[in-house]
Order: sequence, then C-alpha cells, then structure tokens
Amino acid sequence: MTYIKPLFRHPKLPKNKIGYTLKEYEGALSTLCAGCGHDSISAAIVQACYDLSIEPHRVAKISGIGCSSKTPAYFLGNSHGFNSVHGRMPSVATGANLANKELVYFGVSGDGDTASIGMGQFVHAIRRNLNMVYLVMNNGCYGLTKGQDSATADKGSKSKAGSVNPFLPVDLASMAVELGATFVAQSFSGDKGQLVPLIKAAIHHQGFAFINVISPCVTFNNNLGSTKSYDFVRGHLGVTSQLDLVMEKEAISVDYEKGSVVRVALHDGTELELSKLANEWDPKNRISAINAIENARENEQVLTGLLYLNTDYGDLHEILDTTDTPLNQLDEASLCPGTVTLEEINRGLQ
Amino acid sequence: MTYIKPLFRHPKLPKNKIGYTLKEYEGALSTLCAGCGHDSISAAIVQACYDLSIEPHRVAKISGIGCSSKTPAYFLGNSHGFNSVHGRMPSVATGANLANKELVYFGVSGDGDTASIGMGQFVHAIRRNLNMVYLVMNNGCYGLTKGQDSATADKGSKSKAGSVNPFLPVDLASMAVELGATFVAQSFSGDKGQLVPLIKAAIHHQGFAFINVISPCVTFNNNLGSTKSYDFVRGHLGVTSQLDLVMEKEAISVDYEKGSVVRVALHDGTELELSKLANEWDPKNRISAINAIENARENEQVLTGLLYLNTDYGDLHEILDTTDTPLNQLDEASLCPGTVTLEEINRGLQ
Amino acid sequence: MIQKMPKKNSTSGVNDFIVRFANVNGTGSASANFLFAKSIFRMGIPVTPKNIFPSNIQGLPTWYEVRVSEKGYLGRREGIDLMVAVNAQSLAQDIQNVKPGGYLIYDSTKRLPGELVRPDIHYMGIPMMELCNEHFTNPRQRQLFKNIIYVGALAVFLRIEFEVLVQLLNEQFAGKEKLVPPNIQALKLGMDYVKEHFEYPLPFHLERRDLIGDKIMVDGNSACALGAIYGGATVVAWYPITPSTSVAEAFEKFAEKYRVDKATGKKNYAIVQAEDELAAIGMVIGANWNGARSFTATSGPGVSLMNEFMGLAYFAEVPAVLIDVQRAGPSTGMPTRTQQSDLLLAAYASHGDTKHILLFPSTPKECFELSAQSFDLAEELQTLVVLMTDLDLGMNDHVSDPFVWQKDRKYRRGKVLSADELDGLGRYGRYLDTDGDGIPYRTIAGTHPTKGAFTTRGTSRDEYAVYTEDNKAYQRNMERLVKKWETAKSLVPAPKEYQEGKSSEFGMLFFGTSIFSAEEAKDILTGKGISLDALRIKAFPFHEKVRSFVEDHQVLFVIEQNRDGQMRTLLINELEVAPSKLIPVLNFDGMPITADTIAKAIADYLYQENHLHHDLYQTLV
Amino acid sequence: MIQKMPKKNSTSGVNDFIVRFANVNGTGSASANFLFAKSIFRMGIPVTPKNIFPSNIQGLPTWYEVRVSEKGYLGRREGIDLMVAVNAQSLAQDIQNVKPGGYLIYDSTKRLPGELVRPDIHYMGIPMMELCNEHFTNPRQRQLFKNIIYVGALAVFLRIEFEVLVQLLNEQFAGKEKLVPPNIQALKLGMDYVKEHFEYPLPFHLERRDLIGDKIMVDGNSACALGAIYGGATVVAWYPITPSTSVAEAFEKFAEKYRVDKATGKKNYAIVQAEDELAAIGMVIGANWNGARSFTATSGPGVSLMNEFMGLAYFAEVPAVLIDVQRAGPSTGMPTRTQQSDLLLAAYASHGDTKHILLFPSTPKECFELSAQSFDLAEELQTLVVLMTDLDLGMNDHVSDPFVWQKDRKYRRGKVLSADELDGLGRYGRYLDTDGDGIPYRTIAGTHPTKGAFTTRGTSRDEYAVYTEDNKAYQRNMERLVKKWETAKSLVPAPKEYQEGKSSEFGMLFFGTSIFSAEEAKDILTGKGISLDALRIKAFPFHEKVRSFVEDHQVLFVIEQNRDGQMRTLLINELEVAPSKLIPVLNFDGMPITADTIAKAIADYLYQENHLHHDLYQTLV
Ligand SMILES: Cc1ncc(C[n+]2csc(CCOP(=O)(O)OP(=O)(O)O)c2C)c(N)n1
Ligand SMILES: Cc1ncc(C[n+]2csc(CCOP(=O)(O)OP(=O)(O)O)c2C)c(N)n1
Ligand code: SF4
Ligand code: SF4
Ligand SMILES: [Mg+2]
Ligand SMILES: [Mg+2]
Repeated sequence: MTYIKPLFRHPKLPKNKIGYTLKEYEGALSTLCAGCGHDSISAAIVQACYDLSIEPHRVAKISGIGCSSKTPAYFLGNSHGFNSVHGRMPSVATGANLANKELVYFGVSGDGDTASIGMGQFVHAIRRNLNMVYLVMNNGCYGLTKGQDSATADKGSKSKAGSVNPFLPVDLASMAVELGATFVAQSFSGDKGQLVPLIKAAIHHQGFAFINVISPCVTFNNNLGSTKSYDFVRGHLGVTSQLDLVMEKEAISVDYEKGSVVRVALHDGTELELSKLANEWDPKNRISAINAIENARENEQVLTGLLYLNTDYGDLHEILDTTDTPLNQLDEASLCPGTVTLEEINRGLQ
Repeated sequence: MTYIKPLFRHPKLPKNKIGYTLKEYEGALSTLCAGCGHDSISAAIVQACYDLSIEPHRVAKISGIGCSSKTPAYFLGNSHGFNSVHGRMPSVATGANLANKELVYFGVSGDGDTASIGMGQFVHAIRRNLNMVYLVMNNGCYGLTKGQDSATADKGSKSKAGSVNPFLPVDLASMAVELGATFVAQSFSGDKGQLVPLIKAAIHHQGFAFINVISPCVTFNNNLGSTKSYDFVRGHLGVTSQLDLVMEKEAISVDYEKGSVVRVALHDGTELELSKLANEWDPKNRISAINAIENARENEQVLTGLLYLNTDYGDLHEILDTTDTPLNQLDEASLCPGTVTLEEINRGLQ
Repeated sequence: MIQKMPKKNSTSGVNDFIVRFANVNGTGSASANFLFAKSIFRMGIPVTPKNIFPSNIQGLPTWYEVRVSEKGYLGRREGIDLMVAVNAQSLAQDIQNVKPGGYLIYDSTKRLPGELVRPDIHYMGIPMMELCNEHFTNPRQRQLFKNIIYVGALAVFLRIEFEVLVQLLNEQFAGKEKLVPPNIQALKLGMDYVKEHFEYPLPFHLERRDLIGDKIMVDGNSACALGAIYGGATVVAWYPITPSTSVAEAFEKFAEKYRVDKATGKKNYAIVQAEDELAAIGMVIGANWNGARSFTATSGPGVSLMNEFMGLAYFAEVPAVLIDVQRAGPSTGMPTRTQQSDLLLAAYASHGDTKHILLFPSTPKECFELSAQSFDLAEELQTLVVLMTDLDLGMNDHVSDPFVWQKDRKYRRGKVLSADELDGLGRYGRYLDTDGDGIPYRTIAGTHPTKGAFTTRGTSRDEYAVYTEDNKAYQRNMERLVKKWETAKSLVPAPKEYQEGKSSEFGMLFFGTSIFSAEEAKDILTGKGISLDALRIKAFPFHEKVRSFVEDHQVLFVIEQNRDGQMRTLLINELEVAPSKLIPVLNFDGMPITADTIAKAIADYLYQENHLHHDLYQTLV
Repeated sequence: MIQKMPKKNSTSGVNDFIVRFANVNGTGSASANFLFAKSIFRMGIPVTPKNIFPSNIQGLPTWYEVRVSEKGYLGRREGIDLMVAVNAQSLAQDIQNVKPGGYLIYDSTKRLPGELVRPDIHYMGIPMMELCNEHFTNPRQRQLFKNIIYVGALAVFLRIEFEVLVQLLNEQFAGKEKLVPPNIQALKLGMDYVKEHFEYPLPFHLERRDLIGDKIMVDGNSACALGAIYGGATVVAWYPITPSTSVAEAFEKFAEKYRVDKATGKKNYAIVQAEDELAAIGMVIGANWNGARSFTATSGPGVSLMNEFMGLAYFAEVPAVLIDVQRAGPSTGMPTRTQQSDLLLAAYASHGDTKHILLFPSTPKECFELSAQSFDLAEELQTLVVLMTDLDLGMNDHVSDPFVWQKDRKYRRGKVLSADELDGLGRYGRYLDTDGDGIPYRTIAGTHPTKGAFTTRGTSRDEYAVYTEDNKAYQRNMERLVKKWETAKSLVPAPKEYQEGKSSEFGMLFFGTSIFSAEEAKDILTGKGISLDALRIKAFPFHEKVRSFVEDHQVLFVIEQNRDGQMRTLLINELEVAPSKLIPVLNFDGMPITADTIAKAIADYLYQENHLHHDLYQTLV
C-alpha cells in the first residue's frame, strides 16, 4: 500500500537553480521499516538531485526486487521508475540507456539482488561501462524475505536468530575495481555527509559508477554480533578521502597532483576535489585501490569514500559509436531504408 | 556422432599402481577440430588421472555446453559424465558433490560457459569452496556457435573476421583469487608439462581448485591479432613457478620456507613443491597473487602456474558438517524418523 | 464509549461465525491471534485461520481471519461477524467490512471519530493502550500485550475456556516460564474489562465439542518439509521466496531434530541456500543424478527461472522434486496472495515437447504424504515431479488428519542397477526400454569399475547413451518418453471419489485448496436438492479414474483458483474431452475461493441451462 | 571404374528430382553446393536446398539436399535420385540412401570397396582428388576445388548452363576477381571428365524455364533481420545460439549498410551481445520501456530462460519482440535439426495467467513482413510478440516472393502520450482503460516535467500505477488484460485462405514451414479426387477467420512438426473446439515434414473412417 503524501507545499521552501524545491524530488511515503538504512539513502539521492538541479523527468530509476528495490517509489516521484524482476536491473537499465543516452540512470539494488541472483548482470554491466549510477543498499541480508544471510554477509557475522555465517563474503567494491568499473565508491547510509557528494560525483561520472552503501536492516540484521549493524559499522569505518564536487567546467591542465588534496577532472569538466585521508592510496590506480580495500578488511574496517576512478574509457554508447540523437527519438526517415532500397535488395537476391 | 574407438589394447602397455593402462583413462574419439586446444587438455586430464592411479569410476565429469563442454565424452570413458546445460555446470556439480563426497569431481567449462552465462554460478561455487577441479578451457571466443568474442577476449584482440574487441576482459583467475578461491592456477593447453602437475595438485586440493587454461580455438580465434592464438600465447607466457607433487604423506613440520623452492602441504598430506620463478610472489598471499597477475598483465603477459593456494578453509561438506558416509548411501534407517516419532510429532500439533 | 443500539440481522448461534483481526504487521499480533485460533481448536471445534498479510515487513495493515464452523467447513467464507480492529490505518475500511448486525472491538483509548460510526453494527471499545500503559512499563511489552488484552476480551465475549488459554501459554513459553504470568495478567485485563463493561457472551459464541478427535493443526509448508524428511531427502537447495521459504526453513528445523547422527553429531543432510533458483534446481538435479534424494521449493517466479533445467530433467531422465507453493501471478504479482495459476507452466515447462508429473495436495496430511511420495515417483519414473501447493495451504494453519507413516514402508528407488546386476548384464544400455514400460535402467557414478558408466546429456542420443543426430533414434526416444508417461498414469495417486458409481449427470472437479469450499458448496447445493457427483484430482497425468469420471458425466464444473481455467485446459488437452462439457468455476482475486462463489456459479449455470427452477435459484444467489 | 549395368526403376524426366551432397563439415563444400542450387534458380526452375548439418564445427558428416521441382513444390521429399558422396565416413550409409535406380557420384581416386556396390544403382566415379592434385598445388585449393569439380560434373550430367555458373562465380568473387579463373578451371575439369567417361545427361535433368519470375532466394533469418531494420528496431540484444545466431548477424550486416548516419558515420542502432538470454530479453524490455523498438532472437533454451521476463512484459505491459527460431527440443535436443515445438511454451510462458502474441511466418517474405509488423503489434498492444520461425525456414535458402514495403508506410507506435496530450489531461492513469479496448496509454520517461511519470512494476497496482494488494483492483486489471487479448484478435494477421467459402467437410490447418509440404499434399490428394479445404494460420490469438474455418468443417487435419500436437492444443483450448474434430498430422524427427507424410496421414484417417475407398487408399500409401 502506498500512501499519497499531502500535496501541501510550503510556499517559502528554497528552490534550486531550475526552480524546484526539495519536496519536488521526493517520492511516495516509504513503507519500509522505521529506521531502515535504505530510507536514508533515498533521502541522499533526493538531496543530491536537488543540489545538482537535475530535472526529475530526465531521470530514470530502475530496480530489481527487495526492500531496497522498492525505494525508487520513495524518491523522485516525478521520474519514471521500473521495478523489474529480481537480480535483473542491470539488463533493464542497459536497454533503457541504449534507448535514450540523455537521461540520468539510477540503478538501485540490494545485496541479495546483486551479489546472488544478479551477479552475472552486475559483472557485465561493469564490463560495458554503462553510463549509470549503480547503487547497492547493502545490509548483508535478504530483508524482504525475512532476514536470510546474503552473499555479502561477513564470515562469522551473527544473524538475529543466532546462527553464524560460515561463508566468505563477496566484496562487491573490490570485485568492481578488479573488473575495471570506472567509478567505485563505498559508503554508509548513516553518513549522509559523505554519501551525498559521492552520489553527485557518480551522476557526473560518464560511465559505470558503483556505490556500495552499507545500509543496516533494523529488523533482521541490526543485532549484536552482526557486522552490518549500525553500531558495528559506525565503529569500523575507514575513509579514503573527503570529496567535493567542483562544478566550474573549466579546462584544468594539471589533472592530478601528488599531495593530500588532489583534483580529478570528469568527462564533463566537473572536478572532484579529494582530501586524501588514506595513505598509499591513489584513486586512479587499480592495484592501489584493491590493496587499500584489502588492507582495511584485514584491519576489520570498511573502507568508505571514493575508492577508484578511471576517466579513460568511454561508456557503452561511445564503444558502440551510436548516433548523438537518442535512439528512441529517431523516426522512419532515419530508420527505414525505404521502398527503393528494398527493390535493390530484392534484385541482389535474384 | 561419436565414434567408438577400436577396442584393441596393446598387451604390453604399462600399467599404473592400480593396474590400469593409460588407454583405460581415455574416452570416445574427439569430434573437435583437428588441433583444438581442448583436446590437449583432455589428454592432460587422462595423464594426470593415470599418474595418480585414480579409479576412473570414482570420478564424475560435469560440464555445461560448448566445444569445451563436450570434452568429458573424450576423456575418462569409464567415468560417469553429465553434459548439462549452458553455464550451469557449477550448480550441477554442487548437487552431485553434496550427494557423494567421495568422488573426484571434474567440472569442465568454456569461457563463454563460465564468464558470461555462468558467471553467477562460478562466483558462488568459489564462495562455497566446493571440493572440485574447475577447469575452464579458455579460447576467448564461443567456439561452438562459430567464433563470437567471449567476455575473456582481450580488449583490442582481433577476430578472424577482422573486428576488434572493444570491451575489457573478465580475468577469471584474478577474479577467483579476489573472491577467495582456495586454489587458483593458470596454464596453456600447449604446455602439457606444466598442466599435468597442476591438474594433479588440483585433484589433491581439498576444496575449490580453479585452473584457467588458455586453449586456442584453431578454427575461429587463431588468427594474427588474436591474443588467444597459439603464437601469441606462446610468446607472452609468464610463469610463477615449477610445480611438483610429492606424494609421501608424511607430516611436514615446516609448512613453508622463504627461498626459491617452497613446499606447501595439502589437506591430505600430499605436498606441493614449488620452484619459484616469479619474484615478490607468495602463493599463499592473496594480495601478492593479485599483484603478480596485474603486473604480468601490464607487461602483456599471461601469468601461468600456480597463482594462489589456501589450505585454511574447509570445503562445503566441512562447512555444512555433513556426516562421513556419502549422503547417497544413507538408507531408511538413518533417514526416516519412523512411525513412533511421527506419532509424537502429531501429538505436538494437537 | 459509544452507545449501544438495537441492531438488525445480528448473527447468533454456536460455533459458527467469523472473526477478523486487523493489525499492523511487525507488531507481534501473530502469536496472539494464533493463540485465539488454537484455543478454539483445543475446545474441540473446527476452526480455520487465514493470514492476509502485505508484501512488506513492518508498518502496513495485516489481517487474520478466523472462521469457526461446527460443521467442519474449513474454507473461507465472506461476511465478518466480529472485527477486532486495532490498526488505525485501516480502521475506516475495517469498519465498513463488518456485516450488518456485526460487532466491532476497537481500542477506545482514543475516541472513535464520528464519521466512523455505523448505525447497523455494535461497537465495543476497550482502552487497550491505556490498560497496557497502566499495567506494564517495558515499551515492547506495552505493544505486545495490547494483543493479549483483546484475546482476553474475546475469551469472555465468545466463551473461550480460560484454562485452555493458560495451557497454550504454558506450552508456548516452555523454557521461558517467567513470560507466562505477565501474559496471563494481560489476558485477565481484557477479560475483566469486558465483564465489567459489556453484556456477554455475544449471541454467537463457542461451546466445547468433540469434533477434532486426533486431528492436528499445522501449516502445509511444514507438512511438506516433514514429508521430505520422511521421504529420505538429503540434499535441499533453495532460494528464499514467499510463500515457499518456510518449506526449507521447516526442513532445517526438523532435520536438526531428526537427522543428526547421534554418535558423531554430524548431519545426515545438506541444505544450501543457493544463489538463485536456477542454481537451486541445478543442485537438485546434480544430487539426484548422483543418487541422493533432493528437492527444492519455490514459487512462480522461481519456476519460471527453472524452466530450462526442468526440460533437462525431463529429457535426460534425471529424478528431481520441486515444490511450487503458488502465489498470485503473473510476474511478481501479489506475492502474499494465493492462487493456483502455475499449472500450465509446470505441466509443460520448457521448450520442445515436454510433460511433467504434478501432484496436488489439499491438506497438510496430503502435503506430508505426497511430498514423501514425490521422491518415490521421481525415482521410479526418473523424471521431475512438481508438488503444487499454494500460499493458502502452505502458510496458513489448517486442521488436518494426523500424519501417517506405514511401519514397514520402504523407499521405492526405481530401476537402479547395482554392481552385481551390471556384472550379470551384457552391454548396458541406459536408454533401452527393457521392460516395455518406457522406463530404462539407471546407474550411479561409483557403482562399478568398468561397467555402467555413461554420459548423461540434454542432447539426443541412442539407447546406449551415445550422442547421435539420427532422426530415427531421436524419434524412438521421444516415443519411449510418451510410453513412460502412460506408465505414470498408473503410478500417480488416484483421485478422491466422493461417491460410488454415478449418481448425477453433473460432476464437480477440484483440487488443492479448493477442497474445503468445494465440499461445502456441494453440501449447500445438496441442501437445496441439487446433488452433484464430485471428484478431487490429485495428480497429473490424470489417473484412469479421472478419465472415467469425466466421460461418465454430462456436465462438469471445474473449480479452480486462476483466471484462465488452467486445470480445465489440462483436462481438455490430455483427456481429449469436448470443452463445452467443462464449465469453469473460477476465483482469481488472490483470496481463497469461497463456497458461496462456487455454489452460485454452479447455480447460475444450472439456471441458465434450465436445470434449475427460478424459485430455487433465488435462494442460492 | 565400376561397370555400367542396366537398372530398374530409374527416375526420368525434366526438372523433377533430388540431389543430395554428402560432405565433411568445415571443408568448404557449402559454397559449391550453394552454387549448384543457385544455378538452378537462375535457370528459372524452382529449387529447394536443405542443409542437414551436425552440431559441431569440423570433421563430421554434413549433407545438402536439393530438390528440383518443375511444379514449384518447395518442401522436402524423400527419395534421393542422385547422391554426390564425397565423405568417406558416411559413404556406406549414403549409398544405402540412394533410391533404387538412382545414381551415385563418388571420388574414384581410390577404388570403392566391393561391399559398397549395390546392383540396383548407377555408380559414376570421378577421380576428384586425383584431378585436384594434378592441377592445383595449394593444399587449401586442392580441398576446395574437389567440390567445384563435382559441380562441373553435375553441370554436364544435369545440363546446368555453363554461363550461369560463370556468372554466379563472377558475382561471388566480385572484388577478388583473380579467384574466378581457377574456379572455372575446376568446373571444367569436372565437366570434361564426365564428357569423356559417361553418357550424359542423366535421364532426369534440367531445362531452362521461366518459373521464377521476380522471386528471390534468401534465408528466413536474413529476412527477419531485414524486417527488423525496416520495422525500425534500434536496439538489438542477443546471445549466440543455433539456429538464431544469423538473425543478429544479418541485422548487423544490414545495419552497417543502411543505418549509419551519412553525415557523422555514427550508428542509428545499437547491438549488444548479452551475457545470456535473460540479459538479452531484459535489455529488450528496458529499451522498449524507454521508447526504442528493440528485439532479441534466440531458440528454445533461450526462450526457457526468458520465461520470467516474458511474464513481466505481459503483466507490466511493456512492448517487446522476441524471434524464436525453433529447433528440435527438449533441452539441448538436436540443435541443428528443425521443429515447431515451442508453441505451448511461448503461448503461455511464465507463471500465473499469461498469454502471448505469436506470429507464424512461412516464407522469407513473411519473415520480413511479420518481423516488421511485430514491432507495430508490440507497441499497439503494449506486450510481448513472439515471432515463431524455425531452423528450416531460418537457416535454409528458400525461393520466395520478393520483399514488399509500402512507400507511405508509417510505424504504428500505439498509444503513447506526448507532452501536449499530457497537458490536456486530468489525472493520468497508466492503466485506465479509457478506450474500452483494454489498451491503456503509455508515457515515456523524459516526456513531461511534471506529468505522466509512474513506476512500471511486475506487482499488482491500480489504474494509476499505484502499488496495491486490493483484490478488486487486481481482478479488474486481470480482466482488462483479457479484454486486450480480445482486441488483439482483430489486429493480428488474418490466416491465408485457400478457397472462398467452404467446399469440403474436411479442412487442413497448418502454419510456418509446413506450408510447402502441406500445399503439395493438398495437390496430391486433389489429384486423387480427394479435395480438402485449407487454411494457413499466421497468428495466435486466432483470428476470427480461424474460428469460423474450424467451426465450418467437420474434420480438421492439424499439420505440425512436433510430437504433442501443440498447435492443436492451442486450437482446442482457445477456440473451445471438440478435440475429436482435430486430427493431428505430425512429424517430429527433426527433418522437415514431407508431403507424403501428410498425404498418407490424411489418407489413413479417411480410410479408417470409411471416407476413402480401399483402391484409392492403396494408391496413396
Ligand atoms: C526470482 C525471484 N526469486 C526470489 C524472490 C523473492 N525475493 C524477494 S526480495 C528478495 C531478496 C532481497 O534481498 P536484497 O536484494 O538484499 O534486498 P533487501 O530486502 O535486503 O533490501 C528475494 C529473494 C523474487 N522476488 N524473485
Ligand atoms: C541457454 C543456451 N544459450 C545458448 C546456447 C548456445 N551455445 C552453445 S555453446 C555456446 C558457447 C560456448 O562457448 P564456450 O563456453 O567458450 O565454449 P567453446 O565452444 O569456446 O569451447 C553457446 C552460446 C546454448 N546451448 N544454451
Ligand atoms: S526488513 Fe530490513 S531492509 Fe527491509 S525495510 Fe525493514 S529494515 Fe529495511
Ligand atoms: S571450433 Fe574452436 S573450440 Fe570448437 S572444436 Fe573447433 S577449434 Fe576447438
Ligand atoms: Mg539486502
Ligand atoms: Mg570458448
């Protein structure tokens, strides 16, 4: 059941550059459990889109199935959404993106949705450098089916019922780096200050932007002994850097500087300003990113912030060399070779 | 069409410890193209099983679909085989293994079979540390469907038809290491000297043993410009170590020694003797293994040999704590709680 | 408190009414509501509870509907006599749903808004929250005991025996005994409040009976799981999905109790939560191929995903058991509502010419039996068996005959050759139809050092399991599979016959959870002098008795819970019967079908075809 | 050389015989064999080649069967008049397959073993290898030109016009002209050898005709691909599988030619080789959801895997086009053999109550037309459309009427609201049945800043696309989908009628590639004085004309290429027709059905039912 929110809008709400209030980026009232990490992530998406003055109808929200995958109904109510089938968000997003290269694509998934049933599609969306924000709301469990361990549950993590997970976790972030994802970040639903700029950066990144957000399930995986509880995660955060988005689209000659503050230019000229907090970590070097994640893991830390960035590869449309006009806007004139050509073709087959 | 081989056996063929000749490890005549790398791998499997004196009927061969997945018919004709469906060998192998922990399991797959349609099952078989040899016959293309690029095709590799692959490859070996596979090796179908001992070690490894074998497709991907051709691979091989299997099952106190020759004990007491050829590489350290693969890749080399080994984890049966008797051999007495218990259960529900 | 007013049409009588609880999910109402239902059961009175819950975890409306029926009618019925409305979100709707003359219990801590007052029902306000706050301090207790308070209230209104409630609480908290007294305190709060403020009992209420006998109360999913334990399943591979999740969970619970080796503490089973449904069925096929009994449980979306593997099991002739706990489709549909709408999919799953064995349990007892039997059938027929249950049967508690297991029952493992048998054989042919029943002989890996090995495959092969593309060999194999299908008809469970011979030109055909309402509808019609024969189908392919029943009757009402009449399609197609004979009686809105729906549909048809007099018809609609 | 002997039963006559080539795959025989078939086509004579190839890449037997038919019968026929046997592996079997009195061409470089000599056929040995070794040095050429040599030999034996062969070689090697002379040399080697050593032509041979007109020769997969180009498909997602791979490959070839923007060199299309079939259909659904026409092509195993997504397309009402090039199932089955056995799966794919639109092309021209039309239908009906072709149609070259495209043809994009239309609307309801035809209005993302946005989902929702578990809302939606299905019946292509009105009590029903043999069988029967009406089905749901044809006839022969009579099941189920009226005429061994199979099955029935005199029956069997 979705409740339609009261339509009342405060007349004095601040507006962003294109004249929208924050409210206009909200969605229907959430039906998730009170305190669910996923709702905080929805709020961060709302904030990021408001801040960036993105027109809501230029956004498409695509998800799989799960509590996490329900959230597209709870943010950006003026955007089209597609709550598809379990684990297959990446393929639906790929098709949608191919049809119209001009929208912003949010793919929302859960750890069950991505790391189990959706693993193959996740890997291949990375390989295609699909231009989208791929956000996993990672709670280490299957919320909607009542709390079974997921493949991202840590070895040794305790479930609410008291059982201990015996399997090694799939680390989505290091997998993504390993596979060559061009933007990989990790965050925590409880850290809006970090999450909002990461989402903004991900939107500006022209390619596959993956954000793995630890997002506690208050109902099934917030107990003592769980490594995905609010308490545990708060106590085990490592941070690579603080990140700011610099919107001036000026050509920057020096792309990257050694030191504690570095700037990286994105395809569209936007810049990321990173105040590095982790040593020995270079956001543009895969091995260094993997090492940083592995080292953090060995110290029982979850490394958050931007982990890896690569602006050298074009997205799928560049790879396929598609025309500038979105494919869904081409008409008969550009699509149909016509009657005369067909007669020629016929002659060639005679 | 499968041709039955002539039944004639040379009476003076040498026999292994259990009295079998090499011939008795062979299968039906191959229907693959003359020169296909896969046939060499079949031969290596035959040799390894003969050398180890494995009883053929204690082996189960499971595969997906593809030229590679046909090979189980062409080796170990006295073993049961299951040529299942495309990309799903790991799940069938998991079920088979759960049913009978005592057999040796060969899972044979192709790069299409594993890196595309089978990606999810591959990842999760690793996570479960399934006790099997998982062998990918990797030719960078879909042989059986006539040569399309697969997900392991290198970026920039040229197909026979002249097109250039624009996508980054999935590196199965480094993925496997990243995901915590407990035995990861890489080899080349043209290097039987390396491959046979690797297969033997994999059989002795009590857990998931992954061997990614570059296996050129002579018909569709052996052309100039292909990075999976015989010529290219031969010219770009890196080797971590030379490997020998030491069968004396004596307890070895020192498990591992620094230096150029190291010995690693497997669960069953067998030892691997490794003559290290690559510096800075420690087969029991994940980060070092990943770095070695990445560095080789940057030097345009395919690193072969044993890449990573971990003997600390138990296999799926250990994780699940199953009984010693193979589950498929339990009878009513141990399976059925019986009539009296059922009456008790009924009373509990009244 | 709202004034009492004289009402019209008030239900009265003993042991025949419906109570609905309107709660918020995630607030612990489930165990209080179950306490209510189970206490009625313990008083020897037939009762059916149904959980109508949302597809989310917390904070949305959820209902629990309990039908009490002296006559033992265990199906759903429309018309709520008493509503326990403790969810503010759905209160307005809940009040609307009470039948004229009915009763409403609500939390009167806050005053009911005037617009919610209907003149034609009785309001009984109990200040539940206030009572809780007065007597309990712990916030979680305050929430939980609201629910126990209304059970206490009901105990007085409906005459539930206090001792029964106390006994049930003691059982529930065995091991945590200190939880019993506060629960009893809460019960009493509710009881006392009613005794002080209202006339009681209500015109309809309970009276102890002896109608339950040795019956049990249990959900179908647990029964399926127990059947699999008894049936000897050792490998379970599954992927979570409502409403089938509790099959695997119950299996695990039972296995921990009954399947751990006493001496070693090790497990005589293996359960794997697979990465998805494709993997789950793949594991099941792998395990069965290797000689272990193995199953998976899922619901519609999972069955769709398993299609390719189902075709492999059929064609490669590997045993496999799949439990499909059906829910309302298509696609994600209504995941927490019931339907019988996967029949066509399951019967002909996968590309090419395929047919799969389906079993249709109607009660927990049959869930147990058919679940155990499915392993025998799968191995005897070397093929996939799909146990078709549904959310209503699987997730609701049902009053059922007790489980039965013959002392000397042995597993029927079908034609599997031993090493000795292989030695006694000439050339072994995996797909030779040696016995003329279409069923060839299997061998399992590891049996014999040199004989019996072959490659199982989804491709065409000859009788010796050698790959071939020969069109004749392919055709022979496909025809043998048809023969095996014919053999299956005599192995699958026979239908339940409701009469000897034939007593009417009209027949009712039904299956699965339609049993309760269909039987009730039959009685309703009989009560009006319209007597129909009836048959309950238990399996596909159809048993010979289904064929003769269909042939023997002129008009058959096929009762099912889907839109397109899928069982009817199977009947028409497999029995070659004229469609015009088969009248569909359907309900597909996700709620269990009711007897009234069935009786009315049948009456409509009979009236329109001039088999029913106008006056009689009017009493039925 | 083997002695010539007088033979019995030798076939004779002009333009009416069958030649089969027995080769090893991977040896380059395909282009030589095609040269042979195409030369006959160019001589104005109807011809049908069929490729019978193994499911491997190199070294196994492969056959190419060419039927020449003055009367224009383009189906397969049994009985090989002339075998060109150049594969040692299959030689013995190939010789057995020649019909008595028939001819065998073989490579006489080595002497034929005595046991392979049959007294009742003609042997014509040509030392192909020897000739090659004598005249060519390059080993690859030596292999290839063996094939050209036998084409040369056939040119003399069968009177193929030399100029036609030369012309075809010139066309084939346009751009690589220097390859032409050695090919011509090889041709001549074969021709000269025959002229020197044998009597020619054979009793059966070719004579130029004018029976081809403006017809074309092309495979169905290319035609489907071209239809998709014309139909405006821009996003193609696919996964390799025989026999559908060449649909995507042909699309790419055509797109590179006709869909690259002249000015920028950029592509007006996107092709993605997906990671599997689930991803392929997911991409197609995503693209169509976002307003681009998109399709995928696959075969049985892929369709099985797509099941879940097919249900989503149905229930969420997203257009999608799926081309199913059917092969012999179940499971991996016979991947390189033909069948029409995915009908039931495709028609009712996925769990829950679902129905999908199917189209059945019979010829390349129809592949083109229906492929283009499928995009219109998918968008007009906002649902999945499955184009059901098969290996025979898809991978073999067929003589076909030329492709046609109306000059002013516009894409019918169905009910998609523009920004202006949204502005003119009150509250937009995605699932409102505004027009009473069951088809609601879509909006595409990005259309309007504040109106028309909604969430597409596979779960139940109300008319405004708001999630709901209300049973009434669910039921309304399911009933609207039935209404849409009714609407579809008037939009899908009408069947092909073979007569005006009714001229017989007996009717033939067929579809897809059974067209050729069914038409021929009809003529055979007519020739015996047995005249039947006929109808060729082009779509599911069935057009009104299919219904009336079925109703109008007393007995209907349903001709199909599967074991279980799947089209018959659809007819019975959807048209509510008595099964006894529908007589299955089946072929399911993986080879295309023949006219004789059909005529005999029909004659059998008529004879058994006493509609056919014994004497006449004998002439037919
Ligand atoms: C094919 C299929 N299988 C299973 C399900 C049942 N199901 C619904 S949500 C879910 C898991 C969701 O877990 P996750 O993605 O982690 O999301 P969360 O609820 O934890 O946010 C499952 C298994 C389904 N809907 N479809
Ligand atoms: C579900 C399904 N999709 C597609 C196919 C077709 N198919 C057969 S083999 C193959 C690819 C095999 O490639 P790979 O695994 O690399 O094996 P190779 O032939 O190269 O050894 C494909 C796509 C199939 N059999 N099943
Ligand atoms: S169950 Fe867990 S994941 Fe789902 S809404 Fe509740 S807290 Fe969030
Ligand atoms: S096509 Fe390639 S992979 Fe297949 S058998 Fe031939 S060489 Fe090997
Ligand atoms: Mg989760
Ligand atoms: Mg390959």
